[in-house]
Amino acid sequence: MWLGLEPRGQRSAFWTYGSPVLALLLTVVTAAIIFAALGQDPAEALWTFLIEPLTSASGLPELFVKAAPLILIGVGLSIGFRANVWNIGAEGQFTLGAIFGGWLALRVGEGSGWWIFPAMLLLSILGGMIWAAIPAFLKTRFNANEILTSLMLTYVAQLLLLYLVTGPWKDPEGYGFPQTAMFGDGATAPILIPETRLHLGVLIALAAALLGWLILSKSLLGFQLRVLGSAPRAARFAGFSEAGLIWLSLLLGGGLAGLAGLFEVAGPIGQLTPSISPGYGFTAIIVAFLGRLHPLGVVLAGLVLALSYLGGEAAQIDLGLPNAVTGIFQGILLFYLLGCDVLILYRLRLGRKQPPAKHLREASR
Amino acid sequence: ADPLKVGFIYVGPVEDFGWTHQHDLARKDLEAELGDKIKTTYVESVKEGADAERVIAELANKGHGLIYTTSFGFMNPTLKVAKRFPKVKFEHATGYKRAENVATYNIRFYEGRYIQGVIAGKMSKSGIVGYIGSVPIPEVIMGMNGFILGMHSVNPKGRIKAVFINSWYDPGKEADAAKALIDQGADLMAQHTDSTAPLQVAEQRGIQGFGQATDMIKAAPKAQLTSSTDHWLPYYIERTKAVIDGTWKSQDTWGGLASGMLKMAPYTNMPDDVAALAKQTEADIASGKIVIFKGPIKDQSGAVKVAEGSTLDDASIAGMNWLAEGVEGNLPK
Amino acid sequence: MSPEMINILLSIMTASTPLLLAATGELVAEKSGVLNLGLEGMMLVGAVIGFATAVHTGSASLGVLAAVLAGIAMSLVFAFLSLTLMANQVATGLALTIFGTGLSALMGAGYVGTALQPLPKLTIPALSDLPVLGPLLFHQDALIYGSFILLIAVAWFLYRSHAGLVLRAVGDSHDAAHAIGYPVIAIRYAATAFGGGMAGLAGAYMSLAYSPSWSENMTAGRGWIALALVVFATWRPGWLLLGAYLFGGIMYMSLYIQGLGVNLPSQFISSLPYLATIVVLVMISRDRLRIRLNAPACLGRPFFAAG
Amino acid sequence: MTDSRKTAEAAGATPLLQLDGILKQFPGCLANDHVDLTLMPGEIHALLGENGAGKSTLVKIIYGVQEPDAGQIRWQGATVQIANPAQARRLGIGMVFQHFSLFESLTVAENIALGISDARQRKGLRSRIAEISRSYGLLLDPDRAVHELSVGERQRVEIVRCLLQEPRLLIMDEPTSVLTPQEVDKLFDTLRRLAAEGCAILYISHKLEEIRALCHEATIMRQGKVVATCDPRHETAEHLAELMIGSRVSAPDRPASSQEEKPVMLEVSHLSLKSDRQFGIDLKDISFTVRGGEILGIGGVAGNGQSELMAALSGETLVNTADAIRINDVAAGRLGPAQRRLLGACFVPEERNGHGAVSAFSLTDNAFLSAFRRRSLTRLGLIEGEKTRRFADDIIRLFDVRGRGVRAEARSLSGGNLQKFIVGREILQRPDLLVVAQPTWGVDAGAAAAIHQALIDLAAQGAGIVIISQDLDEILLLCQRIAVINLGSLSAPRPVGEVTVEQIGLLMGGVHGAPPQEQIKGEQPRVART
Ligand SMILES: Nc1ncnc2c1ncn2[C@@H]1O[C@H](COP(=O)(O)OP(=O)(O)OP(=O)(O)O)[C@@H](O)[C@H]1O
Ligand SMILES: Nc1ncnc2c1ncn2[C@@H]1O[C@H](COP(=O)(O)OP(=O)(O)OP(=O)(O)O)[C@@H](O)[C@H]1O
Ligand SMILES: [Mg+2]
Ligand SMILES: [Mg+2]
Repeated sequence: MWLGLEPRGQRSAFWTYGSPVLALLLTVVTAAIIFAALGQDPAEALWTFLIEPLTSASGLPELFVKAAPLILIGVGLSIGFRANVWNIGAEGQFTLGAIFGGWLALRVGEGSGWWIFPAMLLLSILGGMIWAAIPAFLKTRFNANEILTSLMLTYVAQLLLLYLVTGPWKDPEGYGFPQTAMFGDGATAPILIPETRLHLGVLIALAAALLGWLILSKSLLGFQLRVLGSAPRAARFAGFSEAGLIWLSLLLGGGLAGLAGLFEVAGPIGQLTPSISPGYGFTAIIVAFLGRLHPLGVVLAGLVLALSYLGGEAAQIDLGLPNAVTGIFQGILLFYLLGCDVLILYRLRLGRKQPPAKHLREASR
Repeated sequence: ADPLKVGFIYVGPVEDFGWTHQHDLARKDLEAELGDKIKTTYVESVKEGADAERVIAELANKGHGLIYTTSFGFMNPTLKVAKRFPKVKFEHATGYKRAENVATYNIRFYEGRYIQGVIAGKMSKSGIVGYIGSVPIPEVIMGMNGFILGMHSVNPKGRIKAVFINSWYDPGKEADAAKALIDQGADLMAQHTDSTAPLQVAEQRGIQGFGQATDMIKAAPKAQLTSSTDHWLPYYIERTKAVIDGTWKSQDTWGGLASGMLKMAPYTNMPDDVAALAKQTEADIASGKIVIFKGPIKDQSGAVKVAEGSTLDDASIAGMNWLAEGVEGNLPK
Repeated sequence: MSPEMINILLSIMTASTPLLLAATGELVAEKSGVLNLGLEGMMLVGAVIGFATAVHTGSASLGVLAAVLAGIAMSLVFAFLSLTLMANQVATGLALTIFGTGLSALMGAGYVGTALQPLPKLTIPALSDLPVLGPLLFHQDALIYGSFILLIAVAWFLYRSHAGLVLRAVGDSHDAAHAIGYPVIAIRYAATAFGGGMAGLAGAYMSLAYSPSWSENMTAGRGWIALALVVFATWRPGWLLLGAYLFGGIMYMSLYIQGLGVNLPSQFISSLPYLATIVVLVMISRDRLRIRLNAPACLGRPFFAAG
Repeated sequence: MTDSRKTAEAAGATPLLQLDGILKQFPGCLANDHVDLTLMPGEIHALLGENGAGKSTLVKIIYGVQEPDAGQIRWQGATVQIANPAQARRLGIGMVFQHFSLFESLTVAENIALGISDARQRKGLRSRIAEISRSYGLLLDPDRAVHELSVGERQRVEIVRCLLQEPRLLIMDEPTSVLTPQEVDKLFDTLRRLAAEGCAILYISHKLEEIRALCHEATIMRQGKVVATCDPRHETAEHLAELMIGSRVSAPDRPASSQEEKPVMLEVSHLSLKSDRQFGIDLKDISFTVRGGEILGIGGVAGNGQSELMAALSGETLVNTADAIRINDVAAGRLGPAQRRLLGACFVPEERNGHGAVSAFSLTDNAFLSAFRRRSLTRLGLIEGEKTRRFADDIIRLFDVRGRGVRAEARSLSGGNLQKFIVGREILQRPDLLVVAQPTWGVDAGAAAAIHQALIDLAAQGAGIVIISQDLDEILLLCQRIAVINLGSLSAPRPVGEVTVEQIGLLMGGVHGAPPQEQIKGEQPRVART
């Protein structure tokens, strides 16, 4: 046995925070090795991948624009995951949020009114919630596994969006192309810093993380969710409603994903098209775990992941590296994180297990 | 002078062996052609959506003077970035919105479809062609209509069974769709999706079919009759040179067989008379002798869409949202 | 039976086989208490490695072998993290899928568009020429036969052999199994590796037989459907066969009815397999008792051997 | 030294098993501290000690489940390394675990097959199971799934599994805590017969009277060390207890049973409930009342509906008729646990980790878990951190919970300390009604005494208490009245003074206890020995 583990009996405070740092370091080292294997200078490649994207004027705002949907969805998911509710259909809920909010934007067209955008926000939350309510209903009522139902619904949502933009919602002036008209000014997310794409959704994502942290760590509700996740029987004993918490987790996750969807279509995209998400709903799962299911951690994780995308593009432009490097980077980071987490509850013991030492045996006489 | 930096944004991986692959081939040839006058860069697998704008802007930021954005979904992002970088020239493939510094270009794929239809009309015994469509959009629809018009020109009873798989690239689904169509009596296979799966199924089942975007003869040496192939190079050379010369102007280019942007792969696996007819059709389209969307054309319901004696203008073709008589399939309403 | 019917059945068999292969492997892993959600990732890596090997060696059999080994290698990564380091199995499985998708895309970049001859059909002289039964039963590629043989072998192993009994025992109570001296972790490693090998095989089926080519993400969600199948079958091999053919049938028929010209938007018909998965899942899951009776009690739970 | 051992050693017989300086270190605790032990063939040897003394650890080392850090094991005079249970079984060691090592979804025959490493021995297993169970009167149906069996039957499976291996040493870790008195008698018969056939038995129990009745020799452990060996037949139970604990244990002050009628705190009438658990027991027409100041004991063998009853009382499962359960004169059958707490009821479930407490949470969080309503530890939906910490601290102080303070995670506490914490948490909520399941299960004498005293004090302050326990001694010690639950039916509660242990035993045995002797036909074949 070359690797021994010894239970600590208690969470290690140091490794609770140390493990993601270690995971990140190991990932960087591994990435350097991969870069070298691909024939690049590791130092230069790492610089291009991790630092260079931030150096341009629009770098930081773009980082936040990319991270915002990941954070919004990730916060919702991490709250659910804490309660052992495995919603992996956020991508579909994101799509429904965009569809619901987009509906109003298309209805009002160029019309204006202060209420339009807030109403779109509410509608998008509703849309995401409705899509998440299906797995919630199927789980609480029929015991159907939410991992599979929510995932299947993602495919359905994408087809629904495709139907709408190629059919009834197609832009009448768009030469039959699969997209809706551009949203009017009244239905577009406000920009925070002129000349950038930094939109209101970024602020709301950060606020959601803060609120999520407050809920999870300070509120009765968050306590209930954590108990349900750690010990479902204890939750029942304490009188917490399991079905209610499952509903809540899914609705919360769905609502935030829906909101994220709206901010994409009413923000950077400005219309409904068949491809409104580069897989945010799935990437947010990594973000949630990378952020240790802690809403504030999710913010950091969202930024790290966003950086990996920007870095991947920079690596293509400057170094001609293939795009798949990004996915591998993310997978490895998650592996290391999951692996390093063992240190929180266990101590590492290296080397072969010693047979009882002679002097100990002597002493036992 | 410094070489002109030319950027390419691709929607798929460069090795998709379809759409993106053809663009990237042209990019490489362009670099070879113009030598040290230019330097090219590309970003692959850029998702249509919020990412596109960032990547296009990033290329503009990094000093690219000419940027080709090669997917329809990049249209609005291209225009947005173009507004912020008035000095940079943008070329957007398949779109319809232009600006001072944004030009558009596309290929008349339907011309090739018409030739395929003519061949199908001669070769199909059952008179039923299986047609695998990706997404029900004008580009795919005009291809189907072009195909059936060509087919009817030699076999008025010919039919197309159309299936939309709602994806541009899903070999498993494409294979299943091909099988389903063959099981329903189709004895020729046409496709507007990018994988070789339908042709491979055709080869296995002992029928024939047409390739898409590239010459797929290697995947189906016995099955492929021909393939409409995309050739972006002539256009890229012309437009890149124009930027270097300072003569670049925004315009819309829709090139077909005549311009050399669309070419037919060799006519194989067919009797000589069919091949000759195909060649003749090809020449007639290029010379303008054959006008494809010329009335009378009826849609599925029998309503006249193009009256006797009139022809469709480019705008109507570009926005085509009806299926012609003889096409069995459904469009979302 | 008309020739059309036979062709339809043949097409359904092809569509069902990757599902059956992957689900058979996952069944064994889950019976030992390991929930590996990384099927999709393992299938993809299997598909690309199998394809590349077949291209370079010119031998489909070597391709299949390489795919199985690749699946095993991927599953061992999962096993190390979730069994040795006790990481959350759900998260690790998801990570495996993400990683496998990226890795296969990177490795496969050079092979997109390369074409390969499909796996040869095994024809059995005389028998293959029988009407109806001949083409259905005796004129298929080797992996279709293989999927049946493997399923029967797995059923026999689980319910007739002592080793299978031990594997089920480990899934039922790892603590008890440990107490009477069975190496829980080693057994789970083996079961996970088998699941990985089968996923690799399913991937090879996709890239060598189903549509002999490689393209990014070519399994297109089949790994997830295979996972759903195991729940659908409530962990019983016979039902797994039924489920795989049911789902393969739905996937194929959703395209078939479009060809018939049914007056429904294609997107609605395309969503049928997913909706059917949900409906079937609901019908099965309602019977909590049967799920609990057949589900391995320790499914997804980490095990630490003290002492 | 005992007579048998004297003769054996005088006869120069080699001991069957000799432990020499066994040492086992766990993080933070020395479980076995140079333990020596000698076992002769045919000897029934007791291993005594309070919770955590290291008994289970020691026998797991003998059975190869755990590896000693130091020390030597000699088997029939030869030094051996017992690397795993399979090897132990090859030597002829069989073990019945404290927590059964059975597989619920598998059949009896499959379970037994799993305990036999040698493929040849698995041949003709069914007939051998039948033979063994006939000859020892341990009736079993090899085709039934284990989850359908009663606890007594499950133990039979474990014992038959051992006997099939023809053991020379049988280890039993607390085998009787789950058996009816009649089943205990039956088990002792079997053990005595085995001993007579030359099999040595290492027997762990907390029940001193049993040990005095059964064992020839006793080794007493405290904090990992052997502190004494003696012949238990010649010692009083009080002395054995003193050896175990190191000091005298005083029985709690018995509650004064007052004659005046206090208000009814809990009234259960005609409570029937279909179990929603897989192999649960349905509750059948259960009725009883508990008045303030009274402690009612509900005895019975585990698995007869205790957990279902507990769940019905706590509100974790709701009953159909609201009136079937009245708490403080309010119909509560349809109310959940939270509302029942507000009516004045508190609960201590049997399982500590994962039910009564969340093992990964700190004691502060665990204090909050069930007490936040009655102690109003929230404001505007937020947790009042400081107030909760003070409450947790109170519990720790008043109930002598030893650990690393309020920030310690529940899993880091020993079982007894966590139990004290949970009981304390519920008692400090000043309930009018407390329902406790297994208040001292697996808890050592010192902690048990403290918990008992706390319960009696609570009753004295006017609360009604229901204790659901398998430990008859505990019920007899604390309760004024006792009822017995069997297969989901509850006997009428009777004053403790008016029933004999035999009567209670009969009630507990009920239908599915030990099978009647008459069914076992034929002469009793000897177990062949090599
Ligand atoms: N992935 C996880 N799964 C389960 N529990 C976790 C996980 N990550 C953290 N925890 C634990 O859950 C408990 C509550 O976490 P919470 O985030 O509220 O507190 P925290 O990490 O101390 O942060 P803060 O006090 O700043 O809010 C802590 O013990 C934390 O360590
Ligand atoms: N795997 C383990 N890791 C860490 N500590 C352990 C482990 N197993 C036992 N211990 C500790 O070792 C000590 C001895 O435990 P053991 O189970 O042998 O006691 P015991 O005498 O059998 O008690 P009981 O009467 O409660 O069964 C206890 O303090 C226990 O907490
Ligand atoms: Mg906190
Ligand atoms: Mg013990």
